[in-house]
Amino acid sequence: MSFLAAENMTGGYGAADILHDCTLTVDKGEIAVIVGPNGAGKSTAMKAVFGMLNLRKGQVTLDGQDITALTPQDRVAKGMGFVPQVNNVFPSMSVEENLEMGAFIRRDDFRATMEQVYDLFPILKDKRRQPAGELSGGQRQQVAVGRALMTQPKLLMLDEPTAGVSPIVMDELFDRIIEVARTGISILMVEQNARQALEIADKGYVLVQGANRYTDTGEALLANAEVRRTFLGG
Amino acid sequence: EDIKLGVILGFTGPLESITPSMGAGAELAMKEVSDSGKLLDGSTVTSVRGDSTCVDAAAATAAAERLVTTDKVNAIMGADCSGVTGAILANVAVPNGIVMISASATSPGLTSAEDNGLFFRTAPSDARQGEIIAKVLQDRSISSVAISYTNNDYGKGLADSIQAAVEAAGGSVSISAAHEDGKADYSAEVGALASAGGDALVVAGYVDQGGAGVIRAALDTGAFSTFMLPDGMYGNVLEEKFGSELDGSFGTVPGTDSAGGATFLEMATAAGFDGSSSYAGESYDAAALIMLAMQAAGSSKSADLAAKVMDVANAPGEKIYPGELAKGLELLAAGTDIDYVGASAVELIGPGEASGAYREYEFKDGKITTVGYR
Amino acid sequence: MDLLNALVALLNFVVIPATAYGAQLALGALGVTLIYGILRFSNFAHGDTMALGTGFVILVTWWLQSLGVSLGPLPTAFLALPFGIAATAAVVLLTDRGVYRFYRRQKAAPVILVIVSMGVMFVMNGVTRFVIGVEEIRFADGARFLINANEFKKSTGLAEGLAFKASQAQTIAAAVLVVALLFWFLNKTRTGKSMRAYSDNEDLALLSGINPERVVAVTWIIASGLAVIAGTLYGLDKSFKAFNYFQLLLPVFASAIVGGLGSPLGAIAGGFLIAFSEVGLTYAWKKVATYVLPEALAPDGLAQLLSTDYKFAVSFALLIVVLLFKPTGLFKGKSV
Amino acid sequence: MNTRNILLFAGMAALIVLEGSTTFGGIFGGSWNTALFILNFGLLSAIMALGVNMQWGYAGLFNVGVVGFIALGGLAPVLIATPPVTEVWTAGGVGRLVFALIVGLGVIALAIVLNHRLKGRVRLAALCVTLIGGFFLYRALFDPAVEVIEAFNPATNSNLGGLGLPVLLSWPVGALLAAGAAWLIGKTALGLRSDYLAIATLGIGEIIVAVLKNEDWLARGVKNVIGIPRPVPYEVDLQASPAFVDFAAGFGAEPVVASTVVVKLLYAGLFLAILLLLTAASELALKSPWGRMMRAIRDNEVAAGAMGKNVTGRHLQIFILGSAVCGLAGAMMVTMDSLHNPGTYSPLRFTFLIWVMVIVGGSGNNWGAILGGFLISFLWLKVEAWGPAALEYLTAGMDPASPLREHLKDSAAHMRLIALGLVLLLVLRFSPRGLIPEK
Amino acid sequence: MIVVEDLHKHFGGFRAVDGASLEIAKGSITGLIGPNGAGKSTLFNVIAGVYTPTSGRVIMDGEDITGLPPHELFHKGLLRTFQIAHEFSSMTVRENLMMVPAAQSGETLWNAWFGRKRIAEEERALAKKADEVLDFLTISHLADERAGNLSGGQKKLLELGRTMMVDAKIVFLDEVGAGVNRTLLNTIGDAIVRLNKERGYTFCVIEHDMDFIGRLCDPVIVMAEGKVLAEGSAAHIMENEAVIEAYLGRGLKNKVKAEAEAEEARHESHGAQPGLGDEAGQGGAA
Ligand SMILES: Nc1ncnc2c1ncn2[C@@H]1O[C@H](COP(=O)(O)OP(=O)(O)OP(=O)(O)O)[C@@H](O)[C@H]1O
Ligand SMILES: Nc1ncnc2c1ncn2[C@@H]1O[C@H](COP(=O)(O)OP(=O)(O)OP(=O)(O)O)[C@@H](O)[C@H]1O
Ligand SMILES: [Mg+2]
Ligand SMILES: [Mg+2]
Repeated sequence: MSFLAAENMTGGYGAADILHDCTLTVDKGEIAVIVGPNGAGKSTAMKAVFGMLNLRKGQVTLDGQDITALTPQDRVAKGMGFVPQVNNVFPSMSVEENLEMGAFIRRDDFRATMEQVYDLFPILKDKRRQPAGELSGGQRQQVAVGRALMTQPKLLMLDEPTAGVSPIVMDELFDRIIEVARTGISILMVEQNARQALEIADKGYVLVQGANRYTDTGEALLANAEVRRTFLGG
Repeated sequence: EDIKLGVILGFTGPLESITPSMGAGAELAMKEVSDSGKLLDGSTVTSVRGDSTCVDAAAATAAAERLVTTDKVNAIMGADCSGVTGAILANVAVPNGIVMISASATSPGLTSAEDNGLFFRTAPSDARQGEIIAKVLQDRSISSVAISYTNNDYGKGLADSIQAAVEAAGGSVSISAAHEDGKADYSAEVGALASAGGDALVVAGYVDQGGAGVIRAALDTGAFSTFMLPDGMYGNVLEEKFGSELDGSFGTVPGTDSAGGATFLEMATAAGFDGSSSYAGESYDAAALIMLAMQAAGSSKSADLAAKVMDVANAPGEKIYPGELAKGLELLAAGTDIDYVGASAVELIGPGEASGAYREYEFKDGKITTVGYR
Repeated sequence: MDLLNALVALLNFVVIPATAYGAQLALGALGVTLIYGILRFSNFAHGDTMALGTGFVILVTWWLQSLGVSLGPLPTAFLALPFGIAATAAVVLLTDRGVYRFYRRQKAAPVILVIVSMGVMFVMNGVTRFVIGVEEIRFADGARFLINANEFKKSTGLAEGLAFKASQAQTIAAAVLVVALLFWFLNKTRTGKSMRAYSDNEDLALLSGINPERVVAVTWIIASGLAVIAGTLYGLDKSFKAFNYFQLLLPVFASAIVGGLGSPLGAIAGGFLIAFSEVGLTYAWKKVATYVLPEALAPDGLAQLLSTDYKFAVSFALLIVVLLFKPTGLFKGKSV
Repeated sequence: MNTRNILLFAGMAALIVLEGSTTFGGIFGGSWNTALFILNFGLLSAIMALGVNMQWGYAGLFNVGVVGFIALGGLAPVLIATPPVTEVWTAGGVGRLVFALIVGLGVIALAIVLNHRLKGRVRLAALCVTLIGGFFLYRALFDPAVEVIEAFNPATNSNLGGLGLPVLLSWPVGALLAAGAAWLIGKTALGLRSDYLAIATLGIGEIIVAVLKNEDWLARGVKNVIGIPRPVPYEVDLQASPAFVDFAAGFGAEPVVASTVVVKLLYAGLFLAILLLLTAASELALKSPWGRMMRAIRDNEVAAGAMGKNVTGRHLQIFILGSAVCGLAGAMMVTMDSLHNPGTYSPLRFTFLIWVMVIVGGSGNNWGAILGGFLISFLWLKVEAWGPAALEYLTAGMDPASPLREHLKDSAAHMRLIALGLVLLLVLRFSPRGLIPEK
Repeated sequence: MIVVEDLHKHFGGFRAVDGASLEIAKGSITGLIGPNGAGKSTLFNVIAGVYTPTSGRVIMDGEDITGLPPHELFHKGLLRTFQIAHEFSSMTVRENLMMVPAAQSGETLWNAWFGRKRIAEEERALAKKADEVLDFLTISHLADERAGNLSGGQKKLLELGRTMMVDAKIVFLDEVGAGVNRTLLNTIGDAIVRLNKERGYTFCVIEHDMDFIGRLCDPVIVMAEGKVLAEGSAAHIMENEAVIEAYLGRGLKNKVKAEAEAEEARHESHGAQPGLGDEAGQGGAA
């Protein structure tokens, strides 16, 4: 049994289904990457896993426990962390407060984690007292990821964490994701910088029109010419 | 026959705290008449209330429209504020030929309103009171006053006429400034009034509205210690609210030395409302006049009774006091003329408004005591 | 030249009343600004919440007085405050359950909530009048003055009196204390921060494990507390009359907005700005000028910039001017 | 319009017809007079709601100074239709007043010119001198002129009087007055957003009403102007006319009832014609690229600006149009009441109630605003009777002498607001985006 | 075409743009890169009239356009997209496009009332054009969807689509690529080149995807800390040490050692796993 298993998810926002029998699984300490064209339903799938979407069919289990009926904040309590694609910071709160909010459910001392985040994204330390809404696009993205890291989740879900960040930060970020995974945390992320992401991925999903098209190791997907051409930009 | 009388007052809105007593006053008269069984061969009178809101002409007109066309009231006691009274008069009463007697609309403008002989009021026009007040001030050798008035047609009209009369009598008005009713704070007004100065402050407002607020703030800051209180400021609540702080202040209120006022107070207390509240007595009188005029006309129709209102209200005839409505009805039935005095010494002049006999009172040891009549 | 008398006159008629009035407005504005800051709508029912809460306080005060309880120089109403706050909070939380929560779930536009709060306002307005009536009620007891105008005159020998009411002092103290507490709460405590987070981005707050219902409940409870404190102090200083509390709504909103919606400090600044402009700009300087200027120069007129008829107009005009230079208020408020 | 909406309007019409034809246990009035009064009031409200909907629904402008524009419009019938007060003209009051106003405008114009021409400290100094000096100059000219005018017959006049022109002319004039004010205000305040614009407009509304209340020379201030001429015949004249009495008899109607109904019908016809015209114009505009542009601006001003739309200009345009419609309605209302009563202009009644109409009806949708106007008017006028009746019903089971029952009955009038609030909450509960939402 | 002279934009004490001077040549596709927070978007916003500069000038075709409001710049042929998508969320996707062209006769009230026929014709033409653009962006099935319901990437496409509705002189693209599928981004790149070649549009492109920059842009301007750090051809820039240091980085290579160590640990816990070996090194800035 995988650590996270979201099986046969079917559902959408209104009348029409966006997801069709979509299945995603992640093992402990594993990095899984979802790629696919725009509007394929990647973000929708993430939201479904996190309980922000009404599923008509399918179930989600975490660590063997069925969490299909739980609310998002209960899932947070179960150790899931999520960085949405858009609107992923608290704009009028300072960077530091944003990070603190990431640690909201933690009762222990989180200062060490915060230092780690600052090490990872040094620019945030400079901008500690600035409202996140005044940051540049890439800086916000760093705050968003930092906030999720503060939770110290068992499963970290990232929706396009590298959109708009500079290459050097992207590399740092991927490096850190590898490290995080190595501590036993499972990672599920959506990426459009797909080649770089698949390189570090243990498992890759190609989603098209809400359904699984290809599922394989990251390496294998990268090696698949058809996948490269149609989904990874050659 | 079951006769219906409309009672249109601002039960919600800025005057909501005095209208319950006004309504109760009018209904007291109706109950008295019904119980007597003497009106038009044992007719009973019931009241149908309507809410004028005091400020919203449309809502008031709608309420009056309902009373007249749905409930088919024979006449209306009301309305309270001059603005909505004018609206109801023009849009409902006159078109439908319904008699309307207001107990509290004192605006001089209504004197000349187009009314087809249907509109009366038991409250005097403010023009008259201005002259009385100027005399009172003169007799007390107060030559300079400041005026604070409530910013509506009553307050403004009264302030204008007081100012004119005071100046004509050789006195001076240091400032005449408005206050809005129901506002949070009157420090600005009191600051300006204090700065302008004067031997006394005339507060042409309402006792349970901004008027009291102005007095409170003026007393607290020591800006004025003597107040002149026109009719809108009269009420037993003054004693409660200010007690001996007002000692030396004085005021005028419609009334005569007849026993009517006192009798009415007792009746009101027995009926469980405050008869000294502004215009409660006038309301009783307004309702009583309508019913007496019906008896005199031998008909409950507005068209018939309109012509009789002045007759029953004025001399000659036997004087009728509150609580004596049965007697009045009997006399009228017997064809004897009456002169209704009522709670507020009703005497209608000109186009049907109270002539304005006033009682002058003064605060002594925190109590209202009558000084004399004018 | 009589500077001392001029100064006392100015203090007595401008500075002290305006400060007290400003504090009253600020206390009301704090509640409005809190609801706006966290729940993101202008709550029209706030004035009537103040009235209802004060109504409860009055009932308890009467009961306490009938038991012979008193606080000495302080008004008995202070003892009744906790009861009033509890009762009001209960009513408000029930209202949230029955009314607002539905629209929150719907993610309705703020303006819908504004209109809904008007519906609540009408209902609460009526309920208050059922509970306590429309009459004016005075429930202040304890010492009335810290400095009494006449005694001041006697003891100092000045021509001008100076009055400082106990209720004014209490209001000013309460306003300062409450704003400090609120500022501290919102910026330093975990719950306070979670409330701000919720107001910033509801979905993300959810993702951080913040329980939105708890945030909302805490907000309403604090707002009820603020409303009852503001209403009671206002009632102690003036008197209780349900209709006036509704009328208080406009200047309270003006204070909250000109200060910057969502900012507690802004509410205080806004309250004082409105109060001082109302009282100060329409003040007739005649008296002060007579004391200060030599006799020959003393004004015959009132030396008044504008008549008090225009006091609201003046304060609103000033407010507009401030907004033209600071479009989201003095303290950079939110806007939805 | 789809079936649902047609049904909603049919329902509304049915309510009014029921009001006219049956009492149905006291729920309705059973009087055509009240029904028609409600209809007329609804028509007026619908026009006001249309105006507010233009500003909010089309462009997202949070104008809560509606009462000010309605009040300004209401000034027009007084200035246009009441008989002139020749005495103050001959006494020179009007001439001096006009001169003072021209001087006042001149000062402002000079200030604007200086503001453009000069720079830095000099500008500040020059502006201060001009404005302060100008203010005193203006007051020096203005105050005595006003004194002359207000001195004349304070009990019935003390104002400029009107021009004695037909009252219908005052309706477009009312719209123009409001539009002019809106232009001035829009030029300065439209840079503000959401609630900040709201409080600014609220303040401006209050200022306008304050001026109307306190400037007696203009329209007698709080002393009210009564007996404003009507565009329709007087009921008493109809009742006195044999032709009309015969005409009424033809329907088997009493002359009194017939005359009141006919007069109301005439008003209804006038109002309906104007409402239809405005609705047609609004619908055409909203369904055109102009409407699309307005929606784009409402959705995202920054992006609309980047796409070449002049956001400020369009905001000003719609602000003026919406305000003009409100002004028009204000003039119509004063004409129908034949009473100018500035004390009645409370923001609750003429700003927030109109907003309630727009939101309950469905903002952004003209039909919604109109339906909301009718429904809320109906309720506003009807709950006055329903509230106490409901209370009577509720307490029917109680011991008649119980003090609680007495207390409740004494408070019956306050059921009015409770009932209104409850109905409002119910409607919004079942259609949270309004009865006829924007698509 | 566009000359920026010593431009400053300060927020409070913070200098987001701190004396940048640069030039965008007519007919070029100029790339603008730099670390997060370098001031690129701020520079765009100043040029496009959203912010007024603290000091400095912006000149377009010899004319000083500093501080002109955005809508006037649009009429001068200057278009831009937003980094964070600014769609008209309650309007349909097609309407989002149709509202763009200037001087639509239906945008005056007079015509809206009295020129229905002319409007109808114009609208048909506009709708056709919009559908072509949607087709190109592969989102024609969404034409009648509310724009607020689009996915993150689709919104970025819509941003781009708006600039394709009119004939622009110069188009500023702020990270069109972020969140857009790479295959589609290639197509978009082709389109940019085509618009540049065939219609003579000038482009200024902010992008963090160096493949994209390398393929399209010449010259490339690098900003850092509000100033221009370097300028030159893409190939040239990518070898610039300062640029590599501040912006490009050296990929994951320097973590390879750590990776190797990790390999063993992983073998123990998971059994055989695909290694991240050397291949990972090719990522990043490649
Ligand atoms: N409104 C603002 N107030 C204060 N600081 C701001 C504001 N807007 C931007 N900044 C700061 O200015 C700097 C430049 O921001 P800008 O958005 O121009 O960066 P950028 O180069 O576009 O970065 P990215 O690649 O991440 O989008 C950032 O450090 C940001 O924090
Ligand atoms: N709130 C919503 N309501 C209705 N439809 C939506 C909503 N959000 C997304 N959609 C639709 O669902 C489909 C999938 O959207 P989703 O955001 O999951 O795509 P995605 O794979 O994440 O794309 P991208 O890479 O562009 O972010 C899209 O066609 C979009 O139009
Ligand atoms: Mg997505
Ligand atoms: Mg940027």
